[in-house]
Amino acid sequence: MDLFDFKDGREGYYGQFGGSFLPEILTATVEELKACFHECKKDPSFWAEYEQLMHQYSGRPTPVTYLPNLSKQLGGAQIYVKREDLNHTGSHKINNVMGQGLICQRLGKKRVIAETGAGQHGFATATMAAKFGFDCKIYMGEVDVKRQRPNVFWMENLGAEVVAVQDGQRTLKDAINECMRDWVSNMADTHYVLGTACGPHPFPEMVSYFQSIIGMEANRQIKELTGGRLPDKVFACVGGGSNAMGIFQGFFDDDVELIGCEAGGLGPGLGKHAARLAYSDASVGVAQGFKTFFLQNDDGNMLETQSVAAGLDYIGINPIFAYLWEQGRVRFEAATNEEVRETLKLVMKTEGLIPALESTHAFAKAVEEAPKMGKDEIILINQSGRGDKDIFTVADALDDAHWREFIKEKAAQYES
Amino acid sequence: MDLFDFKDGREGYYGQFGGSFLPEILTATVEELKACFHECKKDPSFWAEYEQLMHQYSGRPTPVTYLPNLSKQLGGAQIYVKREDLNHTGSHKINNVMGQGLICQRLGKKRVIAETGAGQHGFATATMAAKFGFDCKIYMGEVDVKRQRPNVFWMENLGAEVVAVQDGQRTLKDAINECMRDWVSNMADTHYVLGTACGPHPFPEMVSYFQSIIGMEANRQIKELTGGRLPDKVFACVGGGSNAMGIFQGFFDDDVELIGCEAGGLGPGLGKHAARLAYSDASVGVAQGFKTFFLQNDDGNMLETQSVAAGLDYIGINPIFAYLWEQGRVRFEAATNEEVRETLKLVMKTEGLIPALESTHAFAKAVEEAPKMGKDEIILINQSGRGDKDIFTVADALDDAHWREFIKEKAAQYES
Amino acid sequence: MSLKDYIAERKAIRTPLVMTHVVCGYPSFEDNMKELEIMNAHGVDFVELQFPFSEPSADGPLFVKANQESVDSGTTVAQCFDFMAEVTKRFDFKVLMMGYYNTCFKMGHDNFIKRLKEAGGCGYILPDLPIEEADELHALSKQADLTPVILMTPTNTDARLAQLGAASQDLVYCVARKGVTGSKTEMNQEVITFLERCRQATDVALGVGFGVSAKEDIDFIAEYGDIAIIGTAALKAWEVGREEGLHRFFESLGL
Amino acid sequence: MSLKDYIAERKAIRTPLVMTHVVCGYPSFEDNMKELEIMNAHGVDFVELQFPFSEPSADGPLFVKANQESVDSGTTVAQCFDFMAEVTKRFDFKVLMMGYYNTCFKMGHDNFIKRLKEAGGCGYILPDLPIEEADELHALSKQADLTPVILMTPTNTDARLAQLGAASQDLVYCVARKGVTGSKTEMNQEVITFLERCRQATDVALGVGFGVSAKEDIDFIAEYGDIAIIGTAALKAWEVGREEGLHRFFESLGL
Ligand SMILES: Cc1ncc(COP(=O)(O)O)c(C=O)c1O
Ligand SMILES: Cc1ncc(COP(=O)(O)O)c(C=O)c1O
Repeated sequence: MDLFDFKDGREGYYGQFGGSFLPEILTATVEELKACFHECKKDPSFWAEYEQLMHQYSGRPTPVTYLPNLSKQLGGAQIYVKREDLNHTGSHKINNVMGQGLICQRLGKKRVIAETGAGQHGFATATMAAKFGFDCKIYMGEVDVKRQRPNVFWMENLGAEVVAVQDGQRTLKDAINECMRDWVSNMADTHYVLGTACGPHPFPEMVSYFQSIIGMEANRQIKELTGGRLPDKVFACVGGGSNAMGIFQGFFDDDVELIGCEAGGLGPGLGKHAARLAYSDASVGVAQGFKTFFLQNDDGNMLETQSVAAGLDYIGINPIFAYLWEQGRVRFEAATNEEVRETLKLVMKTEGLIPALESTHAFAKAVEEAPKMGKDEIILINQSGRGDKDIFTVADALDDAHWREFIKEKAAQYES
Repeated sequence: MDLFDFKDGREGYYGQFGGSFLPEILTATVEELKACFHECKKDPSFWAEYEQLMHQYSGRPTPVTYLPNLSKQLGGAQIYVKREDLNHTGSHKINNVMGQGLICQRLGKKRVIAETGAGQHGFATATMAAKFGFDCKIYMGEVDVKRQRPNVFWMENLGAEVVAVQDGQRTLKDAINECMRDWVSNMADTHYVLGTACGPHPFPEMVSYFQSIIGMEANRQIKELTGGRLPDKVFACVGGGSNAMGIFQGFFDDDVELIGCEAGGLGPGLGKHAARLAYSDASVGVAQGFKTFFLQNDDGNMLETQSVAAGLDYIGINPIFAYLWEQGRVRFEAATNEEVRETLKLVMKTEGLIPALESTHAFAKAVEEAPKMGKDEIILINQSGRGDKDIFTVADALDDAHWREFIKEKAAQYES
Repeated sequence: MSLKDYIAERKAIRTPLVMTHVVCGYPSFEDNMKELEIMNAHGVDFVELQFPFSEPSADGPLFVKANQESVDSGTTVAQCFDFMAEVTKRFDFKVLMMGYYNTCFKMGHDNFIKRLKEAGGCGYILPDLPIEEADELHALSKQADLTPVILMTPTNTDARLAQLGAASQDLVYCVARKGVTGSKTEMNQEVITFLERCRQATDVALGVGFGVSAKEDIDFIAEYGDIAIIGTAALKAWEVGREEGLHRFFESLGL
Repeated sequence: MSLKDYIAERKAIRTPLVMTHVVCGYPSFEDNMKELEIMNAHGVDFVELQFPFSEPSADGPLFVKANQESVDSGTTVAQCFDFMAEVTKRFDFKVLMMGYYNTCFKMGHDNFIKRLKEAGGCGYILPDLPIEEADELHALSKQADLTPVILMTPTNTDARLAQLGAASQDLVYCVARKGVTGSKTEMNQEVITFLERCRQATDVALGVGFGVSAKEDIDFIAEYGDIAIIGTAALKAWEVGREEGLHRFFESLGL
């Protein structure tokens, strides 16, 4: 299956989804980006350079870990985990960001901008900018700045300027809008490092391309570990959809069921979650540069979204998934906040892993389905990131009293 | 050089240092441990099992990363970094802990105990215990529990019981004492997972053995990266000395200068630092089960120590280093808190790396010496851990006003 | 009368023509009406009625705030069309729908065109709808005799401007500089060169917008373009001085 | 009179012999002296004077606190020796230095032996000094006629006990159970078996300690050992009731 072998006049489209809906002023910039990216994609030495960078800087390949304890406890399928949490900066976001860093370098640009919600993408981008010597500005909704201060702290220390966006819901989607505003002003020297497989063409393709390293490795690794077998099911969480696209690309051509796990938040109902496909609250629209399923009202204005995982808390889904879902190639499920909390506790205690809250959505659905599967069946979960960076959120999610005491004492110490 | 090829009657001694000074009640336990460890050490399949576990669970081999920007900015030696920060749980501590997990399994024991100062070793041990299905109790000085709450939070969530030790200075050394007390009561079913290359024989040897994986990898990797050359100097921070032993073992037989970097704290002077060898405030003594240089007074009572890096804040140094220092094989330097702060800022901004405060001590001395070296010379630094887990300490060390505001707001939110 | 004729007729009276902008429902439809009264009194030729959208990514801070507050206060697309109908009935100036493509997409192209026509609009400006994506909508517009206002920008190549010109009818919107709405543009040689390139690319009227806020700008556009498009500056004047402020502002422009 | 003869002589008077414990400088040297007066009045045969150490890793909570507070209040090794000299002059019971090896190591073996001798001590107990590390110190002790008290423990194999026995003279310290000082030991069949194993391994007197705190313990030791070693229980009694408390405690033991 080659998703990116576009038909004439349908470049950037996946079925009816995707495209590029941008202000005219960006046309030349996007053309230049497309040209550069496609040149790189055709050039095998580019991928080699990328792989080497990821190997030496970020520690790739990340391993696949077998979870004997969890598998045994659930009594069904054998569970394996792809460990994107072991990347430098703690998530798969670095794969995309370093790739775009190379692109930016080829474009001869000296400045990068990025949106961030949870902060992982901003953190990764700030890291990449430090490494490549780019100026860096990160847009982050004011609400997110407040709840993700640790990431802001590191971004600033890595030399990035972090702008707290005051518009709209003051979260991820508003940060994206603000990036667009910066980009239409500074495109001559600035590359916009979009953080997930969303946005206008070529971003979904480009981000998927760099994230495909996950699936390429995982396909090889799982076979090595299981004597040549492929997984029966692969689970990945889906915010914008980049980590899921990353791992799924390793298995599209195989008889492997692919399950995208969205943020079920407080359960179905407008404004209570961020599940675009698993629940039936979203509809097709065009925003933030592309066409896909959005959580929007009848007038096409976007709804509030809710999730314990900031990184999944987004109104739209990547257009490739909207298409693959329609085609029946990828199944979508949603994990609620409550399921995520319980699953996180379970995984920490049984296997010593701390998945990011985002990644825990994938674990939650795997934990639900594993017992119904045979002991000779295989599950692969993509652990897109590590949870220890989200201690404030996790401590709140788990409602930890000691933690609250600690914070109060720390605050008292700062007061004095 | 085989440090562990002991002369008759001198088992566990490195020159005049080392030995085993334990209550008689532990004799049988330690004999059993020694026997088991030496059997494992002789058995090539054990190391293979260990390597595979580290590969699949912790993502080893960790890469060596070239730092072009920092090298260029300093204008001297070419700087490379061994990336122990990319391990699962974020530091080299996991190498030791997983090895001892295998040993504990062979011993047929079902419970592990460990001391921890900074919390990294406790975090790693709790992780290992979850993975191996052991009961786990972590002893941590009450002062450290207070200042390292994030690590406590994770340990507890990984299923470990964390005990806040109320004795003495209520820091690392007191946690070690408390471990000993637990061990003399529960040795039948309990293995004491000592966290660094200190303590009674066979711990210094055993911890060094497991950490040697760092140096073995690094030797191969640096040659691959430099067309067969070895580094001129290798820098590693030294608390107890395990990460430094780990990397140095890859280069003992080569013409490579090895530099151990201790905690210079506020500079020389009793009670103001934790530099046992770089400054001249320590003397030979016997405590916590072994003979080495300790920061102690004339009566043999231990002094307070000081460092911005909790993991280096320890009274004694591993006996192997005391010996190698006397032999002139390893040079010791101390980095002050102030130097560490400046170096951390530099490294974050130029290369996008966030070394742990401990590891930053090694960076600090490398940054000091690199400009005096030739452009064709090579420095290798061991980045023993990542700093993002220490955000509270780093934010305080860097005196970040936004951070303080954030904590105050968070506390206010908890109050209401 | 066709829009082309309307432009020709008005040009005979005064040059440049003037297009102003109102964000529907901000601060309220009543205030919008008061603004329009004043604009009408000062003889504007076109008014854009912006349908507020939750993601106004091509707008600057003031319009962002206006969009947002209007959405938050519950403004609906239906209300905007109703308002447009009232406006077109009451005033002589021409009214354009301005907004983001999702508003149109969500209701369906057919429906959009139908309701715009019913409300008396003469066309629309959708800054995030590139011509590549606009075939169907443009075809429907032609049938309904509505004008899609296409944007030309300084970063476009001559080839691209020619493409844009070919797709245009009646007028184009020349974006005087990079960036979003709201900040001042210096009307310099660069802008002249850009407008000359636009003129090469099309015969239709050149609307010039983004940062038009002073008498000099109007004079400049009189020389190099056809329609001065006044956006943020008018809203700013209203924010500061309401009716009186807006009135003074137009006076200061010599209108 | 040799220590061996002393033990024999006292055994003729009362069995078991009794050894008690004081942490030097805790709560103060004056209080130590008051404790010793009472112990003397109750006819104890041996007293351990513990030299406080900053890392008392074989001690339980109460002694840990005592060590720590004494160190913190500035107690020095010199003061401890001075105190020992005073004590040995004043009382008839035998005095042993008890402490951790670093205290001895830091001052040097020679110096340690010399000062211990000068202070009138008859030996020492260093629970963290295994016999493998003790050759030199033991040799010096022999020359000075000082007794190193070696510990035997329930986890030792018979072979190891034999080794420990061979290295012992005059008396050994049999640790009645695993763990640290301070908690109660149940004097049961297990302890009997252990003490029988100790008896097999050596001819010297068996001191039995760790958790000795009641009349039954004393009676038990009278049957299976030679010297009852009372540690924490006495300090606990002192903490609760000072002179009166300690006095009552010894009475309760039947001493
Ligand atoms: C750890 C982690 N996983 C997953 C996501 C979701 O993004 P995506 O769906 O693009 O993988 C995020 C986004 O921030 C993340 O930080
Ligand atoms: C990251 C890190 N580096 C270094 C150390 C020091 O220990 P060692 O000297 O045994 O490597 C610690 C101890 O906690 C640590 O956490």
